[in-house]
Amino acid sequence: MLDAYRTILLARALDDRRFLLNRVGKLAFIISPRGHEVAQVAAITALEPGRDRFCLYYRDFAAALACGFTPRELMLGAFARAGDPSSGGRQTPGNFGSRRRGVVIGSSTVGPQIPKAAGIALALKWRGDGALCFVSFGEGATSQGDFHEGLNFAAIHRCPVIFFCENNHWAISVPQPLQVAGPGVAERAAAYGIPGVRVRGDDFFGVHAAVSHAARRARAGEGPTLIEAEVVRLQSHSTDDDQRAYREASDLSAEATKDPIPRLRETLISRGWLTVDTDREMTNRLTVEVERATDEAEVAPDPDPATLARHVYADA
Amino acid sequence: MLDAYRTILLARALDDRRFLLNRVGKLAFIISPRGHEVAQVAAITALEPGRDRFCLYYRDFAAALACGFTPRELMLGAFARAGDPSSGGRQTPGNFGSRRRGVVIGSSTVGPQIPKAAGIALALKWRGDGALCFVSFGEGATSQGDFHEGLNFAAIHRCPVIFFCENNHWAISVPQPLQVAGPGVAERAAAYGIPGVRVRGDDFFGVHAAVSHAARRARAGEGPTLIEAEVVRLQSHSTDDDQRAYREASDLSAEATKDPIPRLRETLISRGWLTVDTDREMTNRLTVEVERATDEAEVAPDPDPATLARHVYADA
Amino acid sequence: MPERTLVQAVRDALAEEMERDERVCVLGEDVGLKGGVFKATEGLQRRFGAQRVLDTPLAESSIAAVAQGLALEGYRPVAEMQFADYSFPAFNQIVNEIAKIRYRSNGDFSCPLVIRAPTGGGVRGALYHSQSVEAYYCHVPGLKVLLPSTAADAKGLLKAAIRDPDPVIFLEPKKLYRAERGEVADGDAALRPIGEALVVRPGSALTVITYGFMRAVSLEAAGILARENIDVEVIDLRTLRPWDVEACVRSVRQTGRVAVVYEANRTGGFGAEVAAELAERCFADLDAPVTRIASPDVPAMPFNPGLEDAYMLNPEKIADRLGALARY
Amino acid sequence: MPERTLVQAVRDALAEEMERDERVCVLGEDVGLKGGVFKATEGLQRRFGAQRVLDTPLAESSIAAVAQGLALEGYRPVAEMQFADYSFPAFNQIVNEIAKIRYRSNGDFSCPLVIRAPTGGGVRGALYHSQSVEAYYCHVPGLKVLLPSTAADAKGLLKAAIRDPDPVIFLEPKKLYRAERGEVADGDAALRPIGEALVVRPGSALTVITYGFMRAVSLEAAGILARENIDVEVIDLRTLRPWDVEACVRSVRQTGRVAVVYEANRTGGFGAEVAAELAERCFADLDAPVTRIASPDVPAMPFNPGLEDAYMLNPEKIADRLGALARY
Ligand SMILES: Cc1ncc(C[n+]2csc(CCOP(=O)(O)OP(=O)(O)O)c2C)c(N)n1
Ligand SMILES: Cc1ncc(C[n+]2csc(CCOP(=O)(O)OP(=O)(O)O)c2C)c(N)n1
Ligand SMILES: [Mg+2]
Ligand SMILES: [Mg+2]
Repeated sequence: MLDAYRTILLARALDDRRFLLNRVGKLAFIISPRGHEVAQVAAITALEPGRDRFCLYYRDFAAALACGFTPRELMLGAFARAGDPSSGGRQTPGNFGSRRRGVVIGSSTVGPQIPKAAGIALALKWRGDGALCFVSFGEGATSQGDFHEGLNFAAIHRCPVIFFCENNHWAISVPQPLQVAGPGVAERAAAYGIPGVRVRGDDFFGVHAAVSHAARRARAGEGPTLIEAEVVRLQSHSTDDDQRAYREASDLSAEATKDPIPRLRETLISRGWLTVDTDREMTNRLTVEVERATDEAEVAPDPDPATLARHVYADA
Repeated sequence: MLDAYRTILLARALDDRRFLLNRVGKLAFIISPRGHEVAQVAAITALEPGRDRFCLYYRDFAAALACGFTPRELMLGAFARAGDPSSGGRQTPGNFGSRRRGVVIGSSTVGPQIPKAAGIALALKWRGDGALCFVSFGEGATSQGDFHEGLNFAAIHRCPVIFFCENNHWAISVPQPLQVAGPGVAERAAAYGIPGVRVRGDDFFGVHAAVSHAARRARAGEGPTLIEAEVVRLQSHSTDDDQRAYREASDLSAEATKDPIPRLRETLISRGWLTVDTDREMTNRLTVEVERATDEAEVAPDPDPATLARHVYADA
Repeated sequence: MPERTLVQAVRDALAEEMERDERVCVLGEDVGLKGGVFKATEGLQRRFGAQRVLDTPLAESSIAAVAQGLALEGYRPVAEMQFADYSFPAFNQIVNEIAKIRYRSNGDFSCPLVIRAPTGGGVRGALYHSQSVEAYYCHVPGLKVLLPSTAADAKGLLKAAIRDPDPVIFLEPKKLYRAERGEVADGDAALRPIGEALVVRPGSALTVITYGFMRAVSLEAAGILARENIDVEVIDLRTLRPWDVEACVRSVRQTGRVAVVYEANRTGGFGAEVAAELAERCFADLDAPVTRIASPDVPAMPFNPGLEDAYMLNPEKIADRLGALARY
Repeated sequence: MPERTLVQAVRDALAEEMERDERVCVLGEDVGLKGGVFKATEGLQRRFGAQRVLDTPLAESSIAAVAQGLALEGYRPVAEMQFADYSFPAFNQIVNEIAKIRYRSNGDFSCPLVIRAPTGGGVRGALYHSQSVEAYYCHVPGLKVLLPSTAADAKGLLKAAIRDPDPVIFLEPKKLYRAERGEVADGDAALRPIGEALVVRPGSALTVITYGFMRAVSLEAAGILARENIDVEVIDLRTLRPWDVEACVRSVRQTGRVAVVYEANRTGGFGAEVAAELAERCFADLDAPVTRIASPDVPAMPFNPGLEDAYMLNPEKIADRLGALARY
């Protein structure tokens, strides 16, 4: 459990550092997981990195850490260095990929990973070794036809896949009422005859339980589950966006108080799993780790321009 | 009511004639409404041709008659003559279109008319004169992403549209269990917070009532309704298909007994709205009408090849 | 006349046309209060309301389909695809439905709408915010494809596109949104005809035919060659479908040398059409091979600046090739 | 060697590869008991079971996406799009996802799969069962595009495509499914290399470069010209991306005259790429303009036979143009 908490703090610390680097002009572009971290790490820690497959989306910075990406690797991605394990600096940071870790590289395109995950899960079902595919996306992605096609296919073939929607109620500037018709995302599961669950994204144990249950079903051959984790987007959509342009100041300040990390910290302390001191220690150690990761990434080499045309096709 | 019954008989008579013409090599390609006629005509007669919009699909031969297409016009389409009001012989028969009748021309592509109908209905809502848009499709079309995108959009904006699914349980050779995950098409409405209704497609009054109710809601600004009419496909998918290749003989012979027209005839007679004699008279008059329509279409001129490049863009 | 950036000119065109014709409306992702990710629709929702400036769900196929439905009912929708790279989910609606409805209905129906999309690279947008997609749409009978590269052309052609009776794909070089500025007329005086290329730099040694961001880059290349007394004529197509063959032929007849410069991937790019047509039409006048100068056949712009630079054409790369052509 | 029609050869290739490699599977609409609308997969489900020959829902985007997922997990899926016209709902999956995954992952992932689709017209399929779509896919780095026109090439190239490490768009001229027949080898002897064009008729007066259904039509046209003692060389590209530039250059260097004959709409068709490249590469050898002979810029084949004939190229139309080229 403390490992998970540590991962969450690490994600936050790295994100804070990214914003500092962005402000001094060292990082071009950031999509922040701020507000999603608890839900992301709770979900991944309920699964088996190494065994399962993960189709993450661009906001899954904390999920990537939970899948095994190191701070250094994520910083290499942030700086678009040659050592970026996802794409060698070719994609914008946030498109996480690592074959050996079972993290299937995404594109910046919203939606296509959903039916793709159904196909991956079909293969896992055929192989029959109990592995599953986890695919995450925002509520905006549920509007794409690919969301429907993916759930329909996975439900028909009882594919071992977990559809994990991180609903922060905003798709850049578009609020849920203009995005998702009907009561919510979880309710869409019934249309396909699969279970749909809505959980509070700031409730680590609730998310962990929901994903664990979905995983048991998937591994037992009972098919897909749709999980909607309600989270908050504590930052603008990305560093290219300023949400004050389209959100009420009151709404923003109200949401600012909903940071899930303090809540988790209190729970852990109240349950006696964490003390204020161990927490401080942890934070300090993380700061050092973040320092090192940043320093290493900053001086790491850029990709060789001569490699531009490589990997369009298999090497001859 | 007898008008509707007459339209149904007319559709059947014309279809029978098309098959005769096909067998003697005079018609290249037919998609038969056989088994769908009662549901189609019941739906259209609950609406207001001339006022409403209709996005029909290729199997809506009887619906087209109910929308005001004449037997002669449909035969001109079957023969791909210049006088075909839908496309002047450019499209395969079944893509019905007539601007003045509010019948929006379809393409052979399965699905795209669904979100298109949402857009048409949005315009009708803006205009605010109480007109609505009716869009029909098979259950196979519900698998397309466009189905989802269309329902989501229409539900968000409470567009006055009726989504009418003619579920004959087969998409060419693919049966419903491999096509539609979950309990059925009607249940998908709940995902969007709109009403979903399943009706027996051989129950004229049931379909008529369901569509009338949906129309009242639409005109009252209460938004879209999804209706699933369960019908039988008494013919192969098209004259290019032979369903004996993929359906059990027993299943086919069982379904052959489910022709909705005799059932409707008995109801009308039992209710005293029709006598055996008037029925026979009607049939005889229709045979003459079909004769005339066929003869006229057969000798009608083909489109002038010189018009090939016309209407790619607006005439200069 | 007021000075405007290209993106301001786009916004002005939308505002003027919405003012002029109440059938004109705008729809797309984030076009409302946010005003679009490039601010092309900024302020329009406050001015014209949330109906005429509609924030759609994140679903491009339905954006195109809804725009088509509105057009069929007599509205004049301008749909925005947030990036040209994201027009592909709408490809079926655009190519099979929108482009063909007039033809398949034998003229009974028409679909006057505009689909706007920021196109091209050089903004560190990486693979999915940098693609040049014009070739896909230029192959589609029934569509018109515009790709302006100045503020005045952007405004004039967008206004013309909105008034056009047929569907128009309107591609905006995002690299120029703020970089490109110039004087732009108001109202109908700003209108530009669809289908007319423009000689943006007269010259006698060779002809460069280009469009979009490559116009500015080609002009710089021409400047470099001018120092070697190689006098380059530069033509900006502005409209890609239907493109102005005659204007190009006229120029090539005089210079006898032509290079087609485009930012898209070389193979199968729209420049291939231009090169093929001119090679056929100007055969007798050519003193050197029709030359294509384009981006490599790599999926799209990588994010890393060094890789992005290696991918992009620049004045030096173009000048080298043009010099060789002039000396051929 | 057994005589097979083109569609039988496709079926044989699938069966042999499924026999040889259990990772190979087939998915698509109606590919199961029905065996596909053209019978290309007939009997395969009975033979290999409903898992390896999977009837999918009517949703092309998910067909492409599921195939990609299977490929990422080590399977070798062959997905069928029932008609090439209906590959457009899958355009985003094909162009943004499948084609780019190797590049964007810097080689960490790859996506070996085949997407088969019947293409082209002349079968009274009308607007939505007749389109020639190759140009859209030939512009996409990361894809390979094959378009065979004989039974032997169909089998040999499909087997090669299934074994290829990269995604392949495999277009089958439906007009030739039954019309085209010939001797076809069994097993690996049938394999054909991707990327090699073939001189199917040697000649000295001029070179015709073509592919698909137009191969047969061009050969007939060549026959007509032979009577006028005009000796036409005909090259069948067979692979469009990567296409065999060298073989074409070699021929044009000898004949000095070249026509590119393709069934797709003229503007922006793949033939433009071929014409542009050869005009550039063979400039010094050309005695006449590189000529394109293609279908008109009309959305697609109308249903009415008279209109369809007016649309389609035929031996006479082609012979006329070739005669003029020879006399240039
Ligand atoms: C197909 C496509 N259309 C548009 C975009 C631009 N875009 C990137 S993120 C985004 C909003 C996504 O919102 P949501 O799915 O709710 O995820 P969140 O960012 O809120 O976590 C949009 C519109 C895109 N990347 N892909
Ligand atoms: C996008 C697309 N994919 C495939 C097809 C080929 N096709 C035509 S009809 C059909 C089956 C449609 O079944 P359904 O929607 O249930 O309607 P029905 O024919 O049963 O009335 C298919 C696969 C098509 N026309 N369009
Ligand atoms: Mg969101
Ligand atoms: Mg059906």
